[in-house]
Amino acid sequence: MDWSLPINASTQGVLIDNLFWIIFWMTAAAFVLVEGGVIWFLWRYRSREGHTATYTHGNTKAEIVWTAVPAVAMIALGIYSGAVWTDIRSPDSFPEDALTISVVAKQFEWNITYPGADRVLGNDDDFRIRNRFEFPMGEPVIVRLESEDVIHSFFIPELRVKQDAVPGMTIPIWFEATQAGEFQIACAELCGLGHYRMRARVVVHDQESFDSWYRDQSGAVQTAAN
Amino acid sequence: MATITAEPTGIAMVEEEHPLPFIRKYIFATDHKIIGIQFLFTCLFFLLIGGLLAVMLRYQLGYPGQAMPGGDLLPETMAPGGIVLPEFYNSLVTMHGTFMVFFAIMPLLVGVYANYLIPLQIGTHDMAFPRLNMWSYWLFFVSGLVMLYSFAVEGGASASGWTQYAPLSAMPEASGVSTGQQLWIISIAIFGFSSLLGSVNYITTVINMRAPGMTWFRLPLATWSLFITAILGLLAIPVLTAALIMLLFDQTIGTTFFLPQTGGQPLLWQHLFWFFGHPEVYILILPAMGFVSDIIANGSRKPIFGYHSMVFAMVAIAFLGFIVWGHHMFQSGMNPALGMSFMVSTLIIAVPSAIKVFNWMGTMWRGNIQFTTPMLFAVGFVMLFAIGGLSGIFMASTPVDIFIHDTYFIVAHIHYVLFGGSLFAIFAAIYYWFPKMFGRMINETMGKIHFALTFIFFNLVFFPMHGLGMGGMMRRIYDPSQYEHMAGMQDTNTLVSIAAFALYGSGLLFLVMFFWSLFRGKKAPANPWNATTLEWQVPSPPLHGNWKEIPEVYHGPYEYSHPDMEKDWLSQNERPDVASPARHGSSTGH
Amino acid sequence: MLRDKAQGWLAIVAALTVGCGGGGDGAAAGGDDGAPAEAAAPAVDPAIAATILGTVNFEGTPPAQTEIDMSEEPVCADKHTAGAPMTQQVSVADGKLGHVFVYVKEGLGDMQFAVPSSAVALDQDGCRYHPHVLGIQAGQDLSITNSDDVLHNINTQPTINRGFNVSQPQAGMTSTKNFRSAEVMIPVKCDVHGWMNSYIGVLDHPYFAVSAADGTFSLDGLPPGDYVIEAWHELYGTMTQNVTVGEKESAGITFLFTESMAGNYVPLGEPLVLGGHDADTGAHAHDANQS
Amino acid sequence: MTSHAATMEGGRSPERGLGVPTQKLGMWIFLASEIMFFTGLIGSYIILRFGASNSWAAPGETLNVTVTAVNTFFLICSSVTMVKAFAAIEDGNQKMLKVWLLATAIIGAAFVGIQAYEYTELIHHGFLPSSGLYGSTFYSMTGFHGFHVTVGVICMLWVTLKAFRGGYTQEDHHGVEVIGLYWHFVDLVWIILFTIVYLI
Repeated sequence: MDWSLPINASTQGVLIDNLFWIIFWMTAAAFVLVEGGVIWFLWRYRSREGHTATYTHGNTKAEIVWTAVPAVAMIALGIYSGAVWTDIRSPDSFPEDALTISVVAKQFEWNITYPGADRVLGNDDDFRIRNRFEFPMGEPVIVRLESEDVIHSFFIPELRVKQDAVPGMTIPIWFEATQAGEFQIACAELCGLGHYRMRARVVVHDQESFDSWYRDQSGAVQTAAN
Repeated sequence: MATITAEPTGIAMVEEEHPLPFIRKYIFATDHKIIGIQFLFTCLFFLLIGGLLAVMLRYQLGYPGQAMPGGDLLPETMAPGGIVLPEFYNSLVTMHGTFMVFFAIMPLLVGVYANYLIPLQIGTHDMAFPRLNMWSYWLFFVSGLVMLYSFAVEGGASASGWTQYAPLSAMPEASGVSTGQQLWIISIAIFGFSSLLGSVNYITTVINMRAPGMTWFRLPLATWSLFITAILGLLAIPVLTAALIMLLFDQTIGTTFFLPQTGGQPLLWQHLFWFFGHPEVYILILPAMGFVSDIIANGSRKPIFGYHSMVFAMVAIAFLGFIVWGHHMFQSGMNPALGMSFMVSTLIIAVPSAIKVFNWMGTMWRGNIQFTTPMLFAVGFVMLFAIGGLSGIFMASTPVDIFIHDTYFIVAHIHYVLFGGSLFAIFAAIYYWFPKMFGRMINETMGKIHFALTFIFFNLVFFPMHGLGMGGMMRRIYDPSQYEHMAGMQDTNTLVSIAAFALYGSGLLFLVMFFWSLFRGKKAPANPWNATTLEWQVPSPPLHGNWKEIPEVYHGPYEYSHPDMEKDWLSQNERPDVASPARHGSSTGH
Repeated sequence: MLRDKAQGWLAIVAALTVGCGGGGDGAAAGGDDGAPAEAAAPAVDPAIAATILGTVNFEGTPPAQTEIDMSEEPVCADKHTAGAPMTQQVSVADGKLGHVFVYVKEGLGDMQFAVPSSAVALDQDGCRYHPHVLGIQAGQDLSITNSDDVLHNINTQPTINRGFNVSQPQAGMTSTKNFRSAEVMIPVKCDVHGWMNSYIGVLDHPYFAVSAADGTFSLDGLPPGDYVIEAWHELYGTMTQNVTVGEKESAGITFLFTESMAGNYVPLGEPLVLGGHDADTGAHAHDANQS
Repeated sequence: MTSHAATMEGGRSPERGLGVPTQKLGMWIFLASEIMFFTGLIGSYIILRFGASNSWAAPGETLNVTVTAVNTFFLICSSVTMVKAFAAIEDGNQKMLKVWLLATAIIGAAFVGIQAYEYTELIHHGFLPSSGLYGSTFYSMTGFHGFHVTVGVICMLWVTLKAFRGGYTQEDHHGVEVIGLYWHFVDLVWIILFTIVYLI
C-alpha cells in the first residue's frame, strides 16, 4: 500500500487535498513534539540513583502558551476550512446552467436519470440508466441525490465527492471533473447485506465523446417515443 | 473524641457488622466495592466477546471469502462452511461496536471504577444509594445478556451498525433483521436505565458525601473525571432512550418518526443519536484521562502539572461535548451552514484536549519516572491518545471530511481514541488498583510483557488503517476487493488482520495473568505504589464500610516529592506538620 | 437444525457469563421451529388417477423484450454466449405462452397430501433465476444454489409466509429453505441485480405446473372430481376454468391470454381456501414491471 | 496514627456539600435526566411538526380538548393537594398528611383513568399510533407522560401507606418531599405537553 490519496480528478479535489496536506504537516509537527517529548522525558527523567523529582504544581505561563498556540492554530484552520467548505457546499457556490443529473439510490443499485436532449429533468425525454454514470470533464455537473429505501452514500474517491443519499430528501451536490477516465461510485454508508457491492461505473468523457454518447442515448429515447 | 455519625444511607461500622450471607455479600451486593468487582468480571467477559467479534470480522477482511478456521461451528445462517456471510459480517461489525462501547469500555471505566473508587477516594463508607447501585449492576447484567441472546434469534443480531442509522434500523425488510433489532433496542434501553441509576448515585455521592476537608479542588482527578462523566451520562443517555423508544415504535406499532413516507425524518435519528453519541465519546475518554492523571503523577513522583486547568479542561470538554454532535453528520445532508458552526465548536474542543496532553507531559517533565506497568500503560495512553486526537483534526475540517468520512481513517481515529486511549487507561487502572481490589499484586514482568505486546500489535493493527482510509477504503465493507480503488490494499488488510489476531492473543494472555494473580499473586501492602490519595490509606482489600473513622483531608491529591519531606509522598489525610520526616515510618500503618 | 447449533453456542456463552458474573438467569432460547407435521396422505389410487393436459395460448403482440446490460458483471455476461440476455417476463413463441403457473385452485376438499422428500431447485446462473417460475409444496425443501461467482441475495417477499432474505456471496453456495403455507405467488428478487426476479407458487397439494416454452402443461395423478383450475401470469393476471375428470380420464384444457390483459390485476399472496374460494381481492396492487 | 477527621471537625453534619439532604439531591439529579428525556421527545415533536406541518390536524379537530382540559385541571389540583400534604407534615399534622396524600393519589389515578378513556375513544375513531406523524408523536408523548403519572401514583400509594403507618414525622419526612418533587415535575411536563399537543 502506498500512503497516498487516490489520484485527483476534480476541481474541489485540489482544494480538499491542499487542506489535507496542510493539516497533515500541522499534525505531523504536533506528533513529533508530543511523541518526541514523551520519549525524551521518559529517558531524561527516568528514576535512577540520586535523581529526585522537582516539586512543582505547574507554570501558568507555560500553560497559557500551550493553550493559546493550539487555539490560534485551530481558529486559523477553522477559517480556512470554512472558506473551502463554502466554495464546495454553500448554495451560492452552485454553478448556473450546469448539467443536472438525478441519482436515485436503492438497495443495492444506483439509478441515474439524465435530462435528455432539452437538458431539463422531469419530462419525457429523460433517460434512465442503471449503475452507469457518464458525464463530461471540464464542465460542472449537479447531482440531485435521492434514496428510495435507506440511507446510502454517494462516494467517488477520485473526484473527492461524498454525500449521503437520504430517503425523503433531495440533496444537490456539484463538482467538476478535470480528467477523463473510468472510476466507480461506491456506497459509503452501511445499507444492508449488499452494501459492500453497491457500486456503479463512472465514465468521465471529454466533451466530444460525451456529446456523441449523449446524442445516442437521447436518440434512443426519441425513437422509442415515436 | 467525637466520632462521625454514620451516613444515613451508609453502612454501620466495620466491627458491628454481622457477616452477610453469601448471596447478599457477593451476588445481590450493595457494597460499592463488590459491585465494582462484579462489573469488572462481567465487563472483561464482554470485552472478550467484543474482541472475538473483531477477530472474526478481521478474518473476513484479511482473507475475504475463505472459510474461517472453526467457522463451521457457527450456524449456517451466519457462516455456511465457515465462510462469513455478508449479513453476518454486518452483524459482527454492529455487535463489535455495541459490545465494546456499551458493555466493555463504558462500564469498565464507569461501572467498575466509579463504583470502586469514588467512596474510597472521597473518604466515605459507601455510595449514597447502595440499593440503587445493586440494581444498576443487575440491570446492566441483564441488558448484556439480552444483547448476547440476540445472536441466537431468527434473523440474527442487529446489522445496522452500532449507530443504528434509521431507516435501515427501522425497516426489517431492508436490514433483514427483525427480532434481533428489537432486542438491541430493548437491551440498550435497559442499559440506559442502569446507567441512569449509576449516574444519580455517583453525582449525589460526590456532592454530598466527601470527607471533611475534601474540597472540590482537593478531589483526585479520577474522581473529578468520574463525576463529570456521570453528569454527561445523566444528560445524554435519556435522549438516546427517547430516540430508542421512537425507533422501537417505528418497528413495532407502526409509528413513522424516522420513516420518510409520511413526513418522518431519518436525519432526526442521527441528530438524537449523536446528541447522545458525542457526549458518549467523552464518557468513554474522560475517566480514562482521570485515571491516567492519577497514575502519571504517581509514576513521575510529582504533583500533577496544572491541576486546576486539568479540571477546567475536563469541564470544557464536557460542555463542548454537547454542542459538537453535528460533526458526525457533515455529509449527511444537514444544512451546510450548520456544518460550519459544528466545525468551529469541534475544532475548539481540540484545545482542552491539547492542554491535557501538555499537562501530562509537564507532569513527567523533571519527574522521577518509575517504569511500573500502570505507568507504562498510562504513558502509552498519552502517546496513543495524542495520535487519535491529531487524526481527529482531519475530520473536524469539513472539506477534508468529505473525503475521509466513513473511511478507515475514521476507524483508525476511533480506535486510537477508544483502544489506544480508553482501553490503555483501563489496563493502567486495572494494574494500578488491582492490589487494592484483590489484595494481591500482578507480576510486574508479566505486566510489562503484556504492555509491550499490546503496544506493538495495537499500532500494527490501527496505524496502517490511516493509510487504508487515505486510499479511500470505506468502513463496514465486507469485501474490499470489489472496488478498483481498493485493489492494492489486500496485503495491508491481511497484515492488519494478523496483527489483530496477535493483539487478541495478548489480551488472552492478560486474562490468564489476571486470574493467576487473583489467586497466586504476591500479597499486596496497603499502599504498594506509595500513592497519596485516600484509597491507599485503607487495607488492601478494604474492609466492608471502608473506614473505621472518616478521614480528614488536609491538602490536594498529588503531594509527591515535597521538598520538606524525606519520603516522596504525603497522603491526603496526613498533615505536613504531623507527618514529619521523623514520623513517616508509621504513617502508612493503618 | 441450525438453531440447535446456535443454542448450544449460546449455552456455552451463558454458562461463561454466569461463571464470571456470579450467577443470574441463563438465557434460554425458545425454539418454535420444526418441520411441519407429516401429513397423513390418502394415496390417490394410481389405478383411477386422472390427468389434465393443457396449453396456454397467447393472442396479440407481446411487449418487446429488451436487452439486459450485464456489463457490470463480466462473470454473468460471459455466460450469455448465445447472444445478449433479454428480459424474460413474457415468453411467447408461436402464439404459446410460457411461465404460466397452472394449479388446482378448488375441488380437492380437505384432502391431505404427503410432503415430497425431494427438494425443488432454484438456480442462479448467469445472473438469471432458473426456473423463472416454479411451484413447490408447503413444507417441501427449496434448494437455492448460486452458480455465479458473484454476490446474489435471494429476497422473497411473501404475504402469508415468513419471508427470508439471504445472501450467497460465492459460487457453489446452497441454502435450503421452505414455506409453511400455501401462497400463490411469492415474488423473489435479487437486490444486487435489479433485473433478476422469479415467482414461487406454494401449494399444499401436488397439482400444479408451469407452462413450458411451447405453452404446454400437465397435472397428473388427480383423483377424479370437479376442479377449478387457475392460470396465473405475472403480467396478464389470472383466469380460471372448471374441469371435470373421471377415473383414469385425461382432460384437455386451453387458456387464452391476450395482449389486452396487460395491466390486469395480478393477485399475489391471497388467501387460498381449497374447499371454496371467496374472491376477496383487496387492494394489493402489484407492479410487475421489469426494465 | 495520623489524626483523623473527627477530631478536627467534630459535630459537623454528615451531609456536606450543598447542604441538601441526600435523597432530595438524588431526586433533583434524577429529574435533570427526566428533563432530558422529555426534551428528546418534545424536541423531536417540534422538529417533525415544523418539517411536515400538514400532517397535523387543527387543534380540537381530532383530540377532545375539553375533556383533556378538565383532566389538566385535575392534575394541577393534585399538585395543590401535594403541597398541602407537605405543609401538613411540616406542621406535624399527621391526619391532614394522610388525607392530602390520599387525595393526591386518587386524583392522579383519575387522571390516568381519563387518559385511558381518551385513548379508547381515539382508537375507536381510528386515530392510532400508526396514523402518521400526528398519531406517532401524540401517543408517544402523552403515553410516556401517562406512564410517569402511573409510576407516580404507585409511589404515592406507597408513601401514603407509610404515612398511615406513621412513617413520617415533623422532623423527618424526606419521602414526602421527594415524591412531591417528582409529582410537581410530572405536572409541569403535562402543562407543556397539553399546550403544545392540544392547544397549538
